[in-house]
Formats: sequence, C-alpha cells, structure tokens
Amino acid sequence: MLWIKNGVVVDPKNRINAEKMDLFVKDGKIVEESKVKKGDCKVIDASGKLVVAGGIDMHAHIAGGKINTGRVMRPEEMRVVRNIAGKFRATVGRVLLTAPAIGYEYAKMGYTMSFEAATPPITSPHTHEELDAIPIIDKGALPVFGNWHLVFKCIEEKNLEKLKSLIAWTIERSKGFGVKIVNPGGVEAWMYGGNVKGLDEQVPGFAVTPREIITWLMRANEELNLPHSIHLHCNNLGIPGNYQTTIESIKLANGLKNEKRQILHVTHVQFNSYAGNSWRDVASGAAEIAKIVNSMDNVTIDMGQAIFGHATAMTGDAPFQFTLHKLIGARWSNKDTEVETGAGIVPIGYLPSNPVHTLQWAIGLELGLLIESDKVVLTTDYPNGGPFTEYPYVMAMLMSKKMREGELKRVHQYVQKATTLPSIETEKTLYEVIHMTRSLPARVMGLDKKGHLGIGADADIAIYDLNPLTTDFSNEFDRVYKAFKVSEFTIKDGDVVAKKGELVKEVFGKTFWVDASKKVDVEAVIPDVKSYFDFYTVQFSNYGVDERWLKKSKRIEVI
Amino acid sequence: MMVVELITGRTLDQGATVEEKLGEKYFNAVNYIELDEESFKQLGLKEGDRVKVTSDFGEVVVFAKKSDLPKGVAFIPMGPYANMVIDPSTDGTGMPQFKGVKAKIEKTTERVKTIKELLEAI
Amino acid sequence: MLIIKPKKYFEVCVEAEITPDLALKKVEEVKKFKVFYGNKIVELGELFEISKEGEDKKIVLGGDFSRVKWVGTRMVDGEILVKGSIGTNCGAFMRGGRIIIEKDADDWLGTEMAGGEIIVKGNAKNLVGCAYYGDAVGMSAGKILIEGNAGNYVGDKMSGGEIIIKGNAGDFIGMEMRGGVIEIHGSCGFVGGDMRGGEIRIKGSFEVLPTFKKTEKGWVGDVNVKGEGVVKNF
Amino acid sequence: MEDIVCTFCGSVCDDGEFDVEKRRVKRFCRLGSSKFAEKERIKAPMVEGKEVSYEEAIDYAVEILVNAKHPLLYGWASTVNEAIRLGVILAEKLGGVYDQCASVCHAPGVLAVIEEGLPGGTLGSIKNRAEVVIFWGANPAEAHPRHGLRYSITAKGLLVKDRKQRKVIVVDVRPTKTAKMADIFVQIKPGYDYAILSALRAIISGNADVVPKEVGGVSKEKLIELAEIMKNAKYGAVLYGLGVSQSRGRDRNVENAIKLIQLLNRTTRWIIWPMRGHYNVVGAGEVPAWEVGYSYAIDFSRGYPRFSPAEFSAVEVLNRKDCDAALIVASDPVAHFPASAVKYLKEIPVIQIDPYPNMTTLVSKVVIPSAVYGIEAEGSTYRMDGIVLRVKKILETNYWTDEKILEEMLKRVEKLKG
Repeated sequence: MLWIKNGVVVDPKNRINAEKMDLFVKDGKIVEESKVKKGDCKVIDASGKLVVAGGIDMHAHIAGGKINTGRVMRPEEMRVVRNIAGKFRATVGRVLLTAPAIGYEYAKMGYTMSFEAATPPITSPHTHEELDAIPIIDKGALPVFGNWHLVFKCIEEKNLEKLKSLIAWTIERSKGFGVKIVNPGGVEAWMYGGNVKGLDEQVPGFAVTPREIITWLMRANEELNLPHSIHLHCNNLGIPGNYQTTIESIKLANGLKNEKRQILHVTHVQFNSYAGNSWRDVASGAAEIAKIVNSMDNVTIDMGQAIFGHATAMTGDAPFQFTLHKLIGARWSNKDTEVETGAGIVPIGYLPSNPVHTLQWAIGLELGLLIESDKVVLTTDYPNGGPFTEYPYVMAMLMSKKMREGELKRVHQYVQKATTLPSIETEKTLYEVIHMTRSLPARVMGLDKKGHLGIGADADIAIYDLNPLTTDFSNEFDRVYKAFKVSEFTIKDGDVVAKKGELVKEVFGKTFWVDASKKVDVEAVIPDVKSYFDFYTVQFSNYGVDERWLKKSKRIEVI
Repeated sequence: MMVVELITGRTLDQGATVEEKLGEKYFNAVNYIELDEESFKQLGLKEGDRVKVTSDFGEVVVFAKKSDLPKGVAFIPMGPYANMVIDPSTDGTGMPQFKGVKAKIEKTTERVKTIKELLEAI
Repeated sequence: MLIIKPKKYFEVCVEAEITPDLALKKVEEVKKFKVFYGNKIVELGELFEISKEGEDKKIVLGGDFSRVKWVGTRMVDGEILVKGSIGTNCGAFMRGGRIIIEKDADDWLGTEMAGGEIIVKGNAKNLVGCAYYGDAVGMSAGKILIEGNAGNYVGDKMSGGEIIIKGNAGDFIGMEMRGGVIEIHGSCGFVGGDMRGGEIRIKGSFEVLPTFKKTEKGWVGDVNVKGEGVVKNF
Repeated sequence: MEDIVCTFCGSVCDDGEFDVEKRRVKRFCRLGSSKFAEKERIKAPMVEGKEVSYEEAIDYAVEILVNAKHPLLYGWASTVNEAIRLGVILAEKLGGVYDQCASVCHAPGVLAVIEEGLPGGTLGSIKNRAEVVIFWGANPAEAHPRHGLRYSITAKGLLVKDRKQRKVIVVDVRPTKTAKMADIFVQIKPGYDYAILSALRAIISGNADVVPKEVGGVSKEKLIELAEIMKNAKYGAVLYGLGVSQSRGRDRNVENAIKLIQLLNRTTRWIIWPMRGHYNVVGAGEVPAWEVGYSYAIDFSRGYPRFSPAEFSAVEVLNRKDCDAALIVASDPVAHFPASAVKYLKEIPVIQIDPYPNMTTLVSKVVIPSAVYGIEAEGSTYRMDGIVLRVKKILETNYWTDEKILEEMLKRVEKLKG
C-alpha cells in the first residue's frame, strides 16, 4: 500500500489541473482513501512535486525483427554503456537500446507503457519474446494488415464479414492489439520494385487500391469495435508533396463515428507532412494537416518528432527504406515477409546544419503546436525520429516559445521560409502536455485504466521535481526539461521502480492484447486462411502465439 | 605426393550421425578424403587406401575416396579429421579458414586413428 | 620514464589502457592504476613491477606484453617502448606520440589512429589501421611502420596517413580505402576492393581485382564505386 | 502427433508426423529422421567421470564458473531461446564470454551486415516470388535436404508456380549434389568469390569494359550471361552458404554479395540470405542481440557487453588462451574446432550440458545431461530466416531441460555473486 502525500496532481482525464491532493494505492490500483490503512502505507512525500499518470508511448519500435536487426547491423550504437551489471542488468545503447535498456530508460523517465508499432503477424512470436524481455513497462503490439494478400482478397471479394473474421483471427493468433496499416499496397508493389503513388493507384496483381484498403479495414475495425482505431502509416511517406496524400487519407474517416475514440489514427505525421515537389523546394505542409485534423472530430495523430542526433529508420514501409538508402548511401536491410508485408532498416542522423533535417524537426513541432491538444500525441516514432529519451525536450519545446526561439537560432535557417514554426506563438500548457503524453494516448489506444489517476486506474504513476503552481514554463524551460528527463519516483502497478533516475526494483509489466474472436464468426475466414497456407512456409497449426507463452498476458476481450 | 587445395563441408552421412559422435557410423562419415580420379591415378591409390594429409597446421591419416572434384581440389567432411589440418587462424574475423587450405597428400601405410586416439594426440 | 614489467604469466589476458601520461605520476599512484585481469579489476602494481627513472614522458614495457591489450589507446603524446610483443588494440584511437614495439603486434593495431607513429620491429597481425565494426572511417592520419609481415585487412576504410610494411601483407589490403598510402615491400593478396582514393604501392606480387583499370599511373579503381584509388608496383 | 517441428537444420520443417509407438517421424529427410531416432544418451550427471545428482553437478559447475577469471560460455545453436536467454544472462553475471556456433559458421555474414545491411526476405518470399534462385557456395542437397522442396527449388509458390517457372543456378568450387539439380552450374576457382562478385557488379553497372577475359576461373562471357539473368529476373534470391563465409574472403565475400544485391535492387528485386546451419543458430544470435546488443563474440569482463570477433569468438579465445573455464551447451566444439583450439580446451575445466555423449564429453570435467528439445521439451526457435517456430514436447523424460539446468545455475551464481 502506498500513500502519495501532498502532490500537485495533473490528471486531464479527470479534469484535475494542478490540485494539491493525496493518492492511495492498493494491489496495484489507485483506490479511495477509505480502502487503505494509512499506518500500513509506505508514504511518499510529494509536496511541491508534480504527480501524473505514467507516460504512454503509443507508437515506438521496441521489439521484433526490425529493431533487433538494427542492433546487429549497428554495433556502434551499442557502445554507449548505460548500466553495468550488478543488481540490475547491464544495459547499452545510444539510440537503439537493448530490451532491458528500453524498460529501464522508460521507467527512469516516468513512462510505464509502450506499444510496438508494427509486427508482421507471422513474426509476432519474435515480437512477443522481445516484449517479454523488456522489464518494468506494460506493452502491446500492432500487427500489420495493409499489404497482406489475404486482406486484399477479402476486399476484392467485398466481403466485410470475412475481413472482420480475418482481423479477429489474426489479432488473437498474433496476440496483437489493433490494426496497423503501413503504406497500404505500396509494400506489395515493392515486391516488384515499385510503390503506389496515390490512394487510387491499383496495387499490382490485385483489384484493390490504397483507398479501398484503408476504408475497408476502417469499416471492419469499427464493426468489430476494437479498443483502438485503425493505425495508419500513410502512403508516400518521406516524399516531398506527400501532405496531400495524408490529407486525402484523413478525409477517409469522414462519416464514421465512435463514442469512445477516434475512427482513424494517423501515425508519425511529421514524415507525411511535406509540401513542395522535390528535396530542393521541400517545405512544411503541417499547417494544412493541422487544419484538416482540427476540423475533424474523429481523427487523431501522433507527431513523429525528429530529434537532432542519431536515429535509425525502421519501418514496414520497405520501398521508402530503399529510397532512403539510395538517397543517403547508408547500409540497408530489407525483409520481404512471406505474402504478408515487408520492412526495411537504414541508419540515419538529423543534423541541425542540414536544411531537410531541420525542416523535419520543425514540422514535428508545428504539428504538436498547431493541432488541438486533444488530437495529437507526442512521439518520435522511436527510433525513426530519434530516441524516446528526448520526449522531455519535445514537452519543454511545446510549452516554451522562448526555448523554441533559442533552438531556431542554432538550426539551418531554411526553416524560416519553409515552415511556420518561427511565427507560432502557441505555448501548450502543462495540462495539455500531460494529456498528450498520458490521457490522450490511453484514450487513443482504448485503455480506460491507463493514463489517469482516477479511482480504479492502474497505479502507474510518475512524480517529477516540478511544482506546476510555481514554475514559469515559458521561461524555465531548462528546468522543465531536466525535471521530465528523470522522475523523482516512477511507480509501476504500485511498486516504486525508479527514484531520481536510479532503478530501485525490477518488475515485469503485462502484455496487452485484444481478443475479438467471440465478436465474429472466425470460422468464416478459416477456409480462406487455410488455402493461403499453401503459400506459407509454416503449417497453419504452427502459426501464431499461444497465450501461455507470454510472460504476463493481459487479454482484453471485445464482446 | 601432390599438393591440393583442401576444402571441408557438410555431408548427409556426417549430418545423420552427428549426434552419435562416439559411434562407428560417425567415424566412417568423417574419416576420408575425396579426390578426383586423376589424383587417384597419380598417387597410385585405390578406393579405401590410406593417405596422409599434411598442411602447415598439422597432419592426419584418412581413407581415400574417389569423387567428382575439379583437379587439385580435395574434400574432407567437416569434423575432427579435417580439423587436424585446416588453418586455425581467423585472420581477425573469428572464423578459422575451414575451406581453402594448401595440403600435401601422399599414400601411407599408417593407420587411421580412431576418434578417441585422435583427441588424445592433440 | 616509467618501467613496467609483468610479475607473472597471466592466466587470461589483461586489459591495461596505459598511456605515457602515467610516466608523469608518482610510482605509488601508478601502482594504483586500474586494469582488468579477466573479470577482476586489479591495480597495475598487483600484476606488474613498476619503477621510475627520470621525468620524461615515456613508458618502457619490459618482458612479454603479448597478453596485454589496449596499451597506448587514445594516447596523445610521449612514447611507449615495448621491449617484447604487444597484445590487441595497441595504439587504438591514438592521436600523437610514438609506440615502438620490438617484437610482434597483435590484431587491431592503430585502429582509427588519427596521429602519431607506431613502429613494429617484428610482425603485425590483422586489421592494422582499420575502423572498428560499425564505424565509417579507419586510420585518418599518422604513420605505422611494420618491419616484418602484416596479416589481413590492413588499412580498411583508411582516409589518411601512411602504413609501411617491409615484409609481406596478407589478403584484402586497403579495402574501401579513401585516402592515405599503404606501401608493401613484399607481396600480398587482393588489394583495394571498393577503393575510392589513396594509393597502395607494392614491390612484390599482388592480385588485382577485375574492377581496376590499367593506366599509366598504375591500376585505378575501384570502378564499382567510381573510385580513383591507385594500386601500383614500385 | 502432427505438424512436428524438426530440430536439425536451419530449414526447421514443421510438417512432420510423429508415431509415438514406433518412435518414428514421417515426412522429414534423413537428417531430420536421425534427429528423432533413439540414440545413446548421457546417462546421468557426472563430475570427473563419477555419477552424481543434478544438484551436485550444478553446484560443482557453478563453483568452477564463479571462480574463473574469464569463463567461456559457448554453443547454443541446438537449444531453444528460453535457454539461450539464460545463457546470455549467465555470461553477463559471470563476466565471461558468450559465443555461439555461428562463429565457426555464418558469423562472417554478421560482419557483412554491419557493413552493408541485409537486404533479405523470408523463405516464403522465395517460395512465392523468386523466379531465379542462386545457391552460392551452398549445398542444401546435403546440408538442408528439404530446403529445395519446401522453399527454393521445386517449391510451389503463388506467383512462381513450380520448378519450370524457376531458374536455379549453383555457384561452387565443385559439382555438388545441388549443382546437379541446377539449370546452370558455374564452377569457380576456390578463393575467388570476392573477385567474381566484384566483376558481376561492374558488368551490371555498365563497366564490363574493365573486366578481364576470365575471373576466378569463369569466362567473361559466362559472367555476362549470369549478370543478364540477374538483371532480367523480376524477383531473385541469392542463398549463400559456408563456401562463401568459411573460405578466403569470408565476411568480405558476403559484403560484396550484399553490394551486388543493393545494385540489382535499383532496377529489379533481389534478396540475399544465408543458409544457416543448426535449427536455432539464428536464435543464438537474436536472443543476445535483444538482451545485450550483439549476436556473438561478446565479452562481459568489464560488466557490460563488448563485441570483438577477433578477440572474443570462441576459437580466438581458445587460440589466445584467454579463458580459464568453459561451459559448453548444446554443441560439440571438440569435434568442430581446429586442433589448436581443442588443445587448449583440454587444459581447462570444461562443463558440458548436452543430451548426447560427443567428443566434448571426453574432455569435460562436469557433464550434465539434458532433455532433447522438440522431443522431450518445448521452446521457441528461429528458422534460418528468423521465422519463429515452437518446437514441441512429444515424449516424457526425467532429464532436466537446458532451461531448468541454467536457471538453477543462474540462481546459484546470483547468490554467490551477491
């Protein structure tokens, strides 16, 4: 039992904005005062400190074939030593971290949950093995659907019931959390060396278009009423002029509604917000994107902020990765995955002296600032935009124009004409930033026990050495940044796991997955799935992950 | 006597007996050298004769076996006999050079050591 | 001048990042310098006899140091004289000063060296003046002289400086080289794969790759990377 | 029992049928069948030849390891990920070296991946899409007997329907059994893979003029023909074997092949993949990669992982006499290491964990028998292309699993190390 005394609580979901109050924790949950015996409680004095829910990273690449291949191909990333073996594991990694390092670094920063953003269903056992190796935080994984022949087939047949069954079957088999779509159709086109350039270009070999793939998966997802909406990585990522494709894709959500959450989540939008015709005249399309997102009530996005320094591009968007490899001449890994999907990995870095990199940095911030705080989640698309350990930088930047002015001076001045960042006056409030990193991602992912501190919530709590009542967020940005870098206390399921940046206890969090197999007749699609197994290299019965293989399974049933 | 480029590698027999290394079948699967017909003639060998293989790194006696190999290339299945003569240096890669070692081959009357004898001799 | 001698045969390798800076310290202080004896952190004085003669910035390593790694790493000035052989990673990231090795050097000699001089009177092994795995650039400046033979992978990704080998070198020399000079007085195997720039001079025999053009300057290539490196006899 | 997963080679076929009564497996190749056959086992844990209990053997082993200055923990290719993970953590706690069978197999390919990346795909991409398959220095007919049937030669795919629609090319130094199944066999001079790959790159990038009349025993005409086939394939795959990674050039050969694939992808689609040997040698690299950042040749003597094949691969550690004890799990280095390395293994205390007696047993001070994964225990393994398969438990046993043995060792090590 835990008694967090006198903290200054910011809990946007429960409309609590910097109120001094006590919190009580029992059996890993936040409970009413009457439920604990105060004498038996471990007391944390949080006087003058900010108390918030643990942070949630709703889109990161933390486990599975991509990051692990990234580690193997980048030993130079692994030379940064973070912890020497002793009471806790040895951890290493500059931006690409080992599994123990991922858990430890999130925890030290006050984050308590993270989602692996893309796993081909067939490789989900690998993804889960790695997720299981990440200590402390809760986890989940999003299987990819946008380039799978079976999905194409259901859409070609215009058979929504089959598509729903396929989604339910796949998510159950892969112990996945939702429906991820990466460059719909484009990755299949890459199998012939191509890509798809617009929403209405036909996917080679199939009578489907990206527009249909997105629309049909969206409809199926809604009829299944999964906790999370479809999670879309748009077509044309990383290509100048792509903001129009992004806007068109966002519009596809028109007309659909869900009481609890968005219909469409568009991810790492920074990489999909480029105006211009080439890298020579590339400019920001963020203002246009913001306009459309703000005008809709059923779309959310995450930033995909670029952080100056090292990064590694890794995505299911295989054709983009090859383009990137050609563009910068760096190492390139690729993985064509059965008839499901593909992926690629390329090392990159963002330099403040490079006009394009600076543009990317600015666009992320524009999105964060121009879009209503109830619709934009803070991410770096780790490790694509950079390390998640720099979220505090983004938080501080969003809250301080002065900090941005300072940063704008040291970067390539191309951003002055190519973006609106220099002219943006907005300073997000702490309440908004806490929402963007806690309650909003929880809502977007459909997790009602996460991202807030109300009674019954999971006791995932972060306490920072920052008094919101006395801090001037516009001017004290340096202190704000430092305070968010390292929590005073991180509490996971009621256990204090980190204190002032030092790990104090290693626990293992849960893996959340969604089971919608009772919602539909899964059998409806099984004959098709089985016939496709002629083209798989594993047997139908050997495909997927059994629940008992997971270290700590948390099944969310959709009825 | 002749000089060959020695390579090693997997064979079905070696693979099928690899979990019974102390048995007769494994012994038979790894204790020979394959040479082309011309080399056989040149060394005056017939199938089953013994040859001594000597490299800069060691020597081993194995049985001779005729095979479809290019002239000047000899093959010993991967395993303890091959490992007596391959180049143990990894040249900085961590990987010894199991393929492509210059070796001298001559007919011999010496016995082929059993696996245990081979190990004792190391 | 500091004189350091092993007290015993080391059961496993020792990692001692000794640089000439130590010669400026008091012997008692030097004895406390931390080194790795396998997984045990021990004091230099526990494994080595240490004495001092005069104040010059020089270290003499007496006896066999072939099982001692990382000597002279990141050194910037002064001198290390190795009376016998030296272990791996000697002179890695070195920026200045001089290392003289009277016998042989092990792998990774002068890795990513950016200045200074290494002289090996005996033989060197593999990966001389290369880049560590994952790094883009090998040796960028300075000089390595090997009076005997060298092993494989000499001057990988080298961008500047000079490597001179009086004897033979192994295989795959100057791969992906961008600048600087490798001079081999004996013979070697393949040279200059994917070479972009720099010069490889060889007195003896070597194997030309099929991607080099014969010109008056010598073999120029590698065409696969539109390279302008030169490989020639001298 | 159906859909049994084979634990012999990297193909990890998962369509076997096991007859418990007859103790026989159907559908697998000769290698797979041998894996499931009954064989002589190590009877009981032994210390210096004397039978002891599991607990006693583990205590004795742990004492050796904890007191060692630099223990080598080697093997891991023939066990499951769950055991490998414990092995990596054990090496970390002990301040030793973790190395795995790839270091005498496909590890040079890892060095190439570090240089250039790995443009690859799963075996299903090859089966369904590849109209040209090149086996380079690989002989699946003997090392991966069902590879051709299931994935690469006669495999029936979605887009490439059968053998007729697929061209198979073998590049090797000798006419192997696989070469005899090929449409084209290119016989090369041993040690010239690198030069030939460079020449192919030059031809494909329009620099055929510099290429001499013959490279590595192959005529320029033949090379041009090969280059044309590669350029004109809609989707091709290079599957390379130990002929590339164990011969002259090793990692550089693979690196050059990857560069060739990069080049081909500018105009068409090609992938490259290693023909990995043991059933879970991929897991022996993947698990340490996520646990500690590297896949092999990892030293923990400083309390954190460092990677250096020239120093910390098992053969180098032994050649340099840089370890003072060894734990060998699911491998037989005495049979597969060069004599110089074996000589040193004979001088230090060796602990072996394995189901079967082998040459390493003969030099081991402590021998701990284990259950056979895929027959007597379940666990996860990675096929050569990284696809995970769960090997199954079919029969009961009294033998402890590698996982249990290592877990007990780890507990004791943690207690002793504090």
